[in-house]
Formats: sequence, structure tokens, C-alpha cells
Amino acid sequence: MINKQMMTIVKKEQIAKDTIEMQICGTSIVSSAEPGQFVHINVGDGNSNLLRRPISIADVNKGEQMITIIFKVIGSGTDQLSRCIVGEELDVLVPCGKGYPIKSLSITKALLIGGGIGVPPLYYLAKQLQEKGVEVTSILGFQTKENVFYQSEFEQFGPCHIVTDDGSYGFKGYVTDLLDKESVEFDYFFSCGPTGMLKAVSKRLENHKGYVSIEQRMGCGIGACYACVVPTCDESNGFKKICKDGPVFRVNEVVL
Amino acid sequence: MINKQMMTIVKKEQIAKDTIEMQICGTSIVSSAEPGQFVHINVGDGNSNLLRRPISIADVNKGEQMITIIFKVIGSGTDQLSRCIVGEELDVLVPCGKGYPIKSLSITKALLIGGGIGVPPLYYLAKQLQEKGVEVTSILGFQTKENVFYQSEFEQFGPCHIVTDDGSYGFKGYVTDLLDKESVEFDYFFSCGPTGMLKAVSKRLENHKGYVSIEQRMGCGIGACYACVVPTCDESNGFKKICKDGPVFRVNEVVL
Amino acid sequence: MSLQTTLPGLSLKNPIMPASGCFGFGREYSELFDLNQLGAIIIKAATKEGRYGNQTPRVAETSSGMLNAIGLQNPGVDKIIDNELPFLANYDVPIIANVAGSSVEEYVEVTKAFARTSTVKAIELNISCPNVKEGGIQFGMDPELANEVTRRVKEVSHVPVYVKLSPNVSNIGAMAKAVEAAGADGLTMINTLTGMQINLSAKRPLLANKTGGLSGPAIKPIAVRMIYEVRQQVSIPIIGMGGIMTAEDVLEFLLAGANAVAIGTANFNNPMICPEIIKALPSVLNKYGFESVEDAIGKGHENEHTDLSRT
Amino acid sequence: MSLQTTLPGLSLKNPIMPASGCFGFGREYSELFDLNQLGAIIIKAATKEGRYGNQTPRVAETSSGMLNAIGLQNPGVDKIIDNELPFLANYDVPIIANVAGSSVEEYVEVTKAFARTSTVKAIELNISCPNVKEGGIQFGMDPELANEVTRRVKEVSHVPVYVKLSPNVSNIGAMAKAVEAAGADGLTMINTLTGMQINLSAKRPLLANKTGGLSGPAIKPIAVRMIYEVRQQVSIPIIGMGGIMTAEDVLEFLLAGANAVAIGTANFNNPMICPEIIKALPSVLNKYGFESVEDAIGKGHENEHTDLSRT
Ligand SMILES: Cc1cc2nc3c(=O)[nH]c(=O)nc-3n(C[C@H](O)[C@H](O)[C@H](O)COP(=O)(O)OP(=O)(O)OC[C@H]3O[C@@H](n4cnc5c(N)ncnc54)[C@H](O)[C@@H]3O)c2cc1C
Ligand SMILES: Cc1cc2nc3c(=O)[nH]c(=O)nc-3n(C[C@H](O)[C@H](O)[C@H](O)COP(=O)(O)OP(=O)(O)OC[C@H]3O[C@@H](n4cnc5c(N)ncnc54)[C@H](O)[C@@H]3O)c2cc1C
Ligand SMILES: Cc1cc2nc3c(=O)[nH]c(=O)nc-3n(C[C@H](O)[C@H](O)[C@H](O)COP(=O)(O)O)c2cc1C
Ligand SMILES: Cc1cc2nc3c(=O)[nH]c(=O)nc-3n(C[C@H](O)[C@H](O)[C@H](O)COP(=O)(O)O)c2cc1C
Ligand code: FES
Ligand code: FES
Repeated sequence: MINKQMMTIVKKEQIAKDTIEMQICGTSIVSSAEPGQFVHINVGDGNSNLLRRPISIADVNKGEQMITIIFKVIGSGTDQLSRCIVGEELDVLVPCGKGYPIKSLSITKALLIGGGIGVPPLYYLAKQLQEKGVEVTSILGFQTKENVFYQSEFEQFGPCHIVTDDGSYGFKGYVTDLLDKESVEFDYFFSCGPTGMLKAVSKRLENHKGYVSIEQRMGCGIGACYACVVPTCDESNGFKKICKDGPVFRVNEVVL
Repeated sequence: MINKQMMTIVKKEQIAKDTIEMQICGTSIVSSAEPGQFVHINVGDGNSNLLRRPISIADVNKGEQMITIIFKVIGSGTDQLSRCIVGEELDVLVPCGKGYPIKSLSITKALLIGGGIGVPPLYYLAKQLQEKGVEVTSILGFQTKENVFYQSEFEQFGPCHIVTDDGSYGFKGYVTDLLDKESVEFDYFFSCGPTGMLKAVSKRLENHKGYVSIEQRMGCGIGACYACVVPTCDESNGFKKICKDGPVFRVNEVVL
Repeated sequence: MSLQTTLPGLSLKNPIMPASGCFGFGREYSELFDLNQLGAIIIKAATKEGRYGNQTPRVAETSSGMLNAIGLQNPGVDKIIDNELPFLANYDVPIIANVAGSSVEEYVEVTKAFARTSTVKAIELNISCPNVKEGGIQFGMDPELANEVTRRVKEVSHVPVYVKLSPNVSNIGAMAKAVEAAGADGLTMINTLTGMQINLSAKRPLLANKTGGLSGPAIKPIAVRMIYEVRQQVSIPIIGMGGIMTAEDVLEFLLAGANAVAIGTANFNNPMICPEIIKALPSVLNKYGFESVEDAIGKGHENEHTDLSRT
Repeated sequence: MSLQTTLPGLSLKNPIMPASGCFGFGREYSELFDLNQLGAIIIKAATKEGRYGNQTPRVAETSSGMLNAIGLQNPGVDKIIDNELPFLANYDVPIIANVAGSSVEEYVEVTKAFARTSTVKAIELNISCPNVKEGGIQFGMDPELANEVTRRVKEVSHVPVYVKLSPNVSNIGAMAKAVEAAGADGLTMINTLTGMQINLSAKRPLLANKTGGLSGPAIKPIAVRMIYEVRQQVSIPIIGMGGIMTAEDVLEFLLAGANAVAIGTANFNNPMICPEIIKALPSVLNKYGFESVEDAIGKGHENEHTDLSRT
């Protein structure tokens, strides 16, 4: 059940180049949020940034009804959001979409593969997996050294490989290059990142079970406007709405 | 010579209902400002409030290159301006228009008649007149008691009559009603306020020399767009630009 | 304060309804507020067969507006009747069905299908969708075609027919008169203006469909002007839309001559916008001296020019 | 980085020029910056006799835009030639004269008058002013009239003629082709869209003229779409305008197919906008991989659709 509420910014910190971690506090509904779900934030004044911005839920503090989001400043909306200060209120739709269905999966070993701003949702996922007693290996890809964030946070859960495009930090190359080099055991993989990466990962791991979280420009963010559709792979000529049926899909469920 | 500059808000205070006094600090050009001139302020982010807002110069502190403005919150632009905080910078065109030409006048007794947000420019005018040794009487009209501001400030310069529409403070009625009751001696009058008031004042004092300051919706604010024209009275079929040739005009120079 | 207003086929609690395509079939919004509060609901466009619509990206943001090129995605009129209308029938809110098509026959077929239901209280004839390759908008650009499709649909419709006008025309009054002459019971206006945004990095239009329909506050002055103009040329009622974000905006449309209004893009900015506006409307009407919604309709046409400072 | 670009009659240092009506005759802005920085200057519309224009208020603000109904106020072509051109002749900047009129004869007369000067390097034929009762816009709504007035003006003009198109039409491509066929050397587009704002307190349109022309960022997507569309239908150059506020916006217009751009409303928001954009343009072109202005022109037409995330 999605809720529209005013959430108060309680913490804000820059954790990497152009990358901001923000904690926002709201009312009860917040604690029902699952890993992979997102918040849809009104960052404008109705004139500028008319459309809300979707940002993944990176962590949930159920006791305090607090959500962590991590976002990169790439345009006018995220720029506006980055200018908000502690104490200000944000108009938020929460929680949106469907997350990683880990409750219904039986897993012992999980592989998490994140790219750039696809890393945040994997953090809350890793946390939940660990609570379930799952062994977690993470591969996190970034453009370059100054973009890297949350390495130590992921190391809490198990092995964490950092990969940078230019090799300025960690392994040099793409996340799939690392998969070629390191052998990781897992029964499910969970991935979030740019479509190009998701495609490469899905192909590289085509014989594995897994889930991917995908992005698309959104209108409503709640399933009403058909802006964010993606065709399904099952040849039924069907489609899914990323904002409502996703953003998380079984690998090969939808056309990347 | 108009200048575009960033001016820092150094003080902000609410002085009456919806009425804000703000002091803004800039560079040298500021001190050339004359009473009756205005600043043209960019209060938006380019999307909302695309057009600048004209606000009269209420006082100038030449030593500190500081200008006082007093404005009433009536719409989105003045609302936005009222939310700016001390320390913030405003993008300002300064000084705009032509003020009360007191340097070239020989006056001994002046009558100032202000209405509502037409009161502010008269303050700097009164100050300058006093410096010239002119005796100043003021009549300030407001809607109601809670709108009244700057009474004591004007009393420094001489007699100051407050008039309210509803009689909740001072004399009850219009400024012209007070003129009917009190006899004031003066060789020039100077007026600023709503067009209705300026018309009534011009008519009531038609045998006197005087100057009025008028308002109109503006585009450029510097004389380029012809948004703010007003026909001249001289039957030459001419016109004046309020932003450049005004906002102050000789009484009966332009059609009110 | 009475917010009621009556239009052909529609007895409205209030003049506020979500615009077609911006509210789906109501399900998602029903989780956020009680749909019974709404004056009416205009549902997403229906075509005869299901349509997948355009490639993504389908939306882009612009200054005070957005572009969309959904491309009439919908499950087809039969599935809408079977799967969506029963849900909407639970509410005491008149449903207006938006009918689209590529040919006169398709418009007629879809209207006939809706005519078999009791939930649909009026048809909104969408001859103005700019986002499909063929069909739709050409009917909305040519008075003769608009007249023909309206006439044919009127022949088969058991409920009043509102024709949705496109703003992408030289002469909106001529379009309005053409559909009035064809028997339209009302007008809805405006649909979106055709626009484009170019992605500087990709060096091509951002929307997969290249062009999209511009909506939101950016187009409000155009909507108000067109409604004002059309109000002076036809006598059928107008449901106005285009950039409404506040109860003040609603009043502006009423003054221009709209009998009711629809709210599109604003739902994306604030999904609670319809009930919020309904709540705010009485005090706004009151503030400007109106005693009811009907009291305000068309009142922007009557007053002589008075100076800025005297208003 | 070369910002130079050459158009019929105009050899431009850079593709940036103020739009007609938003820069007067340059005097006021010359006190704020050195006009020699500009690519060109399009001066305020000229008619044969002086015109007083419309009543005030003449401007209103809208979401990301403004409405104006100046109504072609100007001192008349002879006074412009006598009093304004000598001042502009001091600068090394090509002057484009905007020519307006109520009849073909008036357009011809005004053009002839400018033809006698050496300062005016091109004519911008304003057949798209929405703010005057008669004349102007009807020429911009009808391809045949547009063709005729263009042809007649071309006969008497010693300098290239750019025709300024109105966006208030069903088919902008047809208008462009009609004036190209008549011998136009170039196009300027777009003029303003007709809009209205209603003053809720006065219960009448805010502008004394009732309607006004909508300009500013609100209309940018419409301008970009029309330029993109026209670029594919004619081969004469286009000076693009409509809502440009930044150097990125300039690049968007170049990609859409504009050969140069004009800046209108943005001058009111920031009188230094033209020199600021000229200064920012090289690094923006560079950021998106272009080596010169000419390198970017029309480049938005070439690339196939790629997904959002891969761009
Ligand atoms: C389900 C989901 C989860 C996301 N989670 C995160 C996250 O945790 N951290 C983070 O930094 N970013 C995340 N993103 C991407 C984020 O939404 C965009 O970076 C953001 O919307 C850009 O807004 P802007 O105004 O700064 O950019 P602009 O380019 O100015 O935005 C213009 C328009 O395009 C849309 N847009 C631009 N890029 C994207 C994109 N990649 N995906 C969807 N819409 C886009 C904007 O929402 C806006 O409507 C997520 C996106 C989705 C769909
Ligand atoms: C020369 C001059 C000096 C002024 N001095 C002062 C002053 O010292 N203190 C003060 O409080 N006000 C002053 N005003 C009026 C002030 O400019 C308006 O109150 C203000 O522009 C309203 O902006 P808004 O966005 O709050 O209102 P909105 O109604 O939202 O504004 C919409 C548009 O209308 C314009 N507008 C609305 N009212 C007026 C008006 N009365 N005059 C001109 N444009 C208007 C706005 O500038 C804007 O472009 C002055 C006006 C002029 C012309
Ligand atoms: C995402 C989106 C989808 C739309 N789909 C339809 C549609 O299916 N049928 C239709 O007649 N209009 C459709 N419209 C147009 C709206 O109903 C409305 O006419 C227009 O958006 C102007 O109103 P607004 O500015 O309040 O959005 C759509 C608009 C948007 C933004
Ligand atoms: C106040 C104002 C006056 C204008 N006067 C003229 C004019 O005299 N002649 C003309 O062709 N266009 C005129 N225009 C239109 C502009 O030249 C330009 O085409 C339009 O405003 C779109 O550009 P913009 O969004 O950058 O302002 C005027 C526009 C404004 C805002
Ligand atoms: S964003 Fe509206 S359906 Fe997904
Ligand atoms: S506001 Fe432009 S001329 Fe006065």
C-alpha cells in the first residue's frame, strides 16, 4: 500500500563524488518497505521538476521509521534534492514498486552485483539476506575511484569486490570481467545498475537464477500512466510496468 | 547607469502585516541611487517568476552601499522574496528609472502623500528633502491598522498623519479626505501609491506643483520592451516608459 | 457552497475530474483516496483491439510541463469493459470513456461496445492524440473529418458525446463549430500540444517516438485562451483542461467558460491533487465573490477593462 | 572553437542574437554590455507609420513563460532609420530589421525604406504577430497569403529575406514550404503562441488586449519540434527561437536544425544573457563532442534510438 507523506530530512552527507546519502524520517508505513522498492520524491515547486524522482530505498530503520536514500546529482531534480537541508520536509510516495522477493526464496548463497547508483538498493537487500542467514558476496562497479561508496558497509556481509572502469580503484574493468576471473558460488544473483550492465550480467549468468532491477523514465510512479512499461519475454506480447510490477524482475522475465 | 549585481541580504524584518523590510548590500553604483528610483529583482529560478519584480528604493546607506526595500507579499514573486534569508544573494538591476528630481527644484515646504506600498520611496525622499533643509509634512494612507508602518520614521522629518480606510488607526478615510480637513502648506507635493489614489490626489491638488510615481506591469524594466508605457497628456500622441522615463512623473505629465 | 454542476449525461458533485490517460482506470489512485470524492472520472483511451503503444522512453520533463508519447497503450475496449469497468461501477462517480481509433469505423465500434455498458455515462471522442502514427489526430485537424466522425459516433451512442479538441490547429473555433454542427453534446479541451526534447548526449530526440504531447502548467495560457475563444462561438458545454494545478486555476477555467475541468499532469506531481482541489474550491470561489460553481462559469467574459491598479 | 556561422546576408561571429521586440533598438542593453559581442541584432518590428500599440497591462507572467501584447508599438520605419540605425551603425554587428504591416503594400513599403539603408543586412518578415487586430498574423496562417507577401517583399528587397513563422498553425511544414517556394532566403521561428490569463479579481483577461503571445521556456518543446519538422521539409536556413535560456538550449536548437538562434524573453530575466551564453557556448559544444557551431547544426536528425540507460 503506497502512502504519500511528508518525511523529514534527519541526516545528509556526501559519501562520494556527486553522491549524497540522506536519511529521511516518516510514519509507520515506512517500515513495511522491502529491499528493491523505491520512493518517489517531489523535488520541485510545481513549476520546475514537475515530475517526481524515483530513488531506491537503500536502508530502512524500522524502529525510527527512517529510510536511507543514496543518490547521484545528475540533473536538475537531483541537484534540487541535494540542496535540501536537514530539518526540511520532503513530499514522498512510499514504498513504491515490488522489491526482491527474498521472503519466498530459499537461498544459502547470494551474489549481489551493483553498478553505480544501482548499488544502494543492494545494501538493504544484503542486510535482509544476512538476517536470513544467507552468505553474501558483492561485486560493486563504479566509473572511477572517486565514485566508490559503501565498500566497508558491504564488507560487513561478506566478500566485496570493487571494480572500476578505469582501474583507479580495485579491479579494472566491468563487473562481468571480474566474474570471469573470480569464481563465486551462489544460488541466486541480484543485480541493479545501468541497462547495459544488466544485459551483460544476464548474459554472463544466463544459466543462473537471478533478479534484476531496472530503470525507466516515469510519470506517475504508481502504475496509472503507462510511461514505464517494458515488454515481457514470454511472447504473450505482454508488458510490465516498472513502477508497479517492478522495478525488480526475474532475469529473463522482461526484455532489457 | 544601470548595473546588474548580486546584492547580499544583510537584514530582514517583518514591519507590518505581510510587509517586509529588507536591507541589501552591493557595490559602489548603489550610492548613486535617488529617491523614487527602483530595483528590479530576479526572484525566481528561471522557471517560476521568470520576470523580475520592481521594488522601490526606500533608503540608501551610501557609506555601506546598502539599500533598504520594503515590500508587501501579494503573489508568488514577493512570497519567494520573503523566503530569502539573511546572507543570501539577490540578483538585482540597480538603480532603475528616474526619481523625484529634487536636486533641480527650489522648495521650502514639501507635502508627501503615500498609500500602502507607495509609502517606501517617500522615506528616502523625505530624508533627502530634510538634508536640503525642506520642511516635510507626510500623509500616509493604509488599509487598516495592521498595515501601518514607518510612522515614527516619518515623524522625524515633520508632521506625519496616518490615515486608514477603516479608521482602525489614525484618521478614517482616504488621504484626500484628510487634505480636506487639515490645511497643509507646501510648494510641491510628492505622491506614490495606487493609481486610484494618485488620480484623486492629482485632482484634489490640481492647482499645485507636484510629482507622482506610478506602477505598471513590466517586462525588461530598462526601457527596451515597451511593456510599461503610459500616454503623455500633451496631445502630441506621445508616450513615456514608466521603467525608464519614470516611475516618477510631473503631475499631469502622463495620463493616470 | 454548491459545487454541483450538470452537463449532458453527467450530474456532477463537483466540477473536478481526472483527465484521460493520467489516472489509468482509477485502481492505483483508489488506494490513495476515496474515488467517490471525484466529480467524474475520464478513463484512459480505448481502441478496438489492445495496443502496445510506443517504445520507451515515453515521457520527458520540460519547463513547467512534460512530454508524453504513450501511444494509446490499452488492453482494447472489450477487456476494459470486462476487467476495469466492474471495479469502477463500485463507485458513485460518473465514468466518461475516452474513445480513440484509426478510422471512423474503429471509433464507431468502440463507442458501440461502451454503449452496451451502464457504467459509462458519456463518451469523450479523442480525435486529438498526437502520439500515434495513423489515426486520431488527423480527425482533430480537419473540421470536415471531425464533423464526420462525430456524426457517425453520435448515431450509435446512447450517451452524450464530448469531442476532445486538439490545440495543434490554426482555428480552434472552426473545429468547435464543426463538431457542434455534427451534434456533439459537449467539448473537452485541450489535448496536448506536439513538442520535442532533444537528448544532447544521444544527439536525437529523447522520446523514442521523437515527438510527444506537451501538458502541464506550461500550456495553461493556451488552454485558457482556446476555451475563452470557443466559448464565444459555440453553445455546448466545455470540460476544460490543460495545466490545472490549483483551485485558483480551476476558477480561471470556469471564468474562461469551462463548465467543469479535468486534471491531468498534476496527478503525477501530486496524486492527491483532485481531492485537495475539491476541498480548496469553496473557499477560493468565496474569496472571489462567487456563490457556487455555476455562478462562476463564463464570468470572465463580462467585465470591461479596468486598470491594473484598480483591480 | 569556432562559433562562426554564415547565413544569407549574414556573416555571424557567433549564432546568438537577441530576438525582435525583446531588445528594443539596442540602446538600453548597450549600457550593460558591449553589443559587438553579439552575432547579430534583430530590432523591434517596424511599420510604415508609427503605432502606439495596445493598452496596458501589456505583459503577464505565466508558468515558465510570459504573455505579451505590446501591439507593434514603434515610431515608424522612417524614424527608426533616422534615429535608431545610426546608433546601431557604430557597432560591428549585422542588423536584421523586423518588418510588420497590415497589408502587402505596407510590408513592401517598409522593406523598401530599409533597403535604402546600408546598416540593415537582412529583413525578418513578421507575418506572425498575434497582438494586432488586423494585419500580421493572417499572413502567417495561410500558406497562399504567406507566399504572396514573401514574393512581393523579395521583389523589392536588396537584402536576404527571412520569414518569421507563427506556431499557431495546424501545419508548420506547409507554411515553411510556401515561403521557401516564394523565394524566402531563410526562416525565423517561432513567434509566440496565442494565450490568455484571466485576472480572478477583475474577472476579465488580465491583458488589456485580452490575448497575448506566450513566450519563454514553456514553449521551448514546441519550438524544437517545429524546427525539427521544418528542417526535414525545406532547405533554407532557420534562425531558431522560443524559450532559450542557456547554452545547452542553444545546442538543442542547433541539433534540431537551427543554423543560428535568437533570444527573447530570457533578456528580461537576465539582461546579460546573450553575452553569457556566447561565453558558455564553446565549452558546452565541447562537452557534447562538437568542434564548431556548424558541426552541430542538424545533428539531432541522424541517430537511431538508443535506450535511456545506454546514452
Ligand atoms: C526505480 C528507480 C530507482 C532509482 N534509484 C536511484 C538511486 O537509488 N539513486 C540514484 O542516484 N538514482 C536512482 N535512480 C535514477 C534517478 O531516478 C535519476 O537519476 C533521477 O530521476 C534524475 O533526475 P534529475 O532531475 O537529476 O535528472 P534529469 O535528467 O534532469 O531528469 C529529467 C527527467 O528524466 C528522468 N530521469 C533521468 N534519468 C533517469 C533514470 N536514470 N531513471 C529514471 N528516470 C530518469 C527524471 O526523473 C526526470 O523526470 C533510480 C531510478 C529508478 C527508475
Ligand atoms: C516602479 C515600481 C515600484 C514598486 N515598489 C514597490 C515597493 O516598494 N514595495 C512593494 O511592495 N511593491 C512595489 N511595487 C509593486 C510590486 O512590483 C508588485 O507588488 C510585485 O511585482 C508583485 O509581484 P508578485 O509576484 O508578488 O505578484 P504576482 O501578482 O504574482 O505577480 C505577477 C506579475 O505581475 C506583476 N505585478 C503584480 N502587481 C504589480 C504591481 N502593482 N506593479 C507592477 N507589477 C505588478 C509582477 O511583477 C509579475 O510580473 C512597485 C511596482 C513598481 C512598478
Ligand atoms: C501521460 C499522459 C497520457 C495521456 N493520455 C491521454 C489519452 O489516452 N487520451 C486523451 O484523450 N488524452 C490523453 N492525455 C491528455 C490529457 O488528458 C490532457 O488533455 C492533457 O494532458 C492536458 O491536461 P494537463 O495539462 O492537466 O495534463 C494524456 C496526457 C498525459 C500527460
Ligand atoms: C515583449 C515581447 C515583444 C515582442 N515583439 C516582437 C516583435 O516586435 N516582432 C516579432 O517578430 N516578434 C516579437 N516577439 C517575439 C519574439 O521575437 C520571439 O519570437 C518569441 O518571444 C519567442 O522567443 P523567446 O521565448 O525567447 O522569447 C516579442 C516577444 C516579446 C516577449
Ligand atoms: S510511471 Fe506511470 S505507469 Fe509507471
Ligand atoms: S518594462 Fe520594458 S520598457 Fe518598461
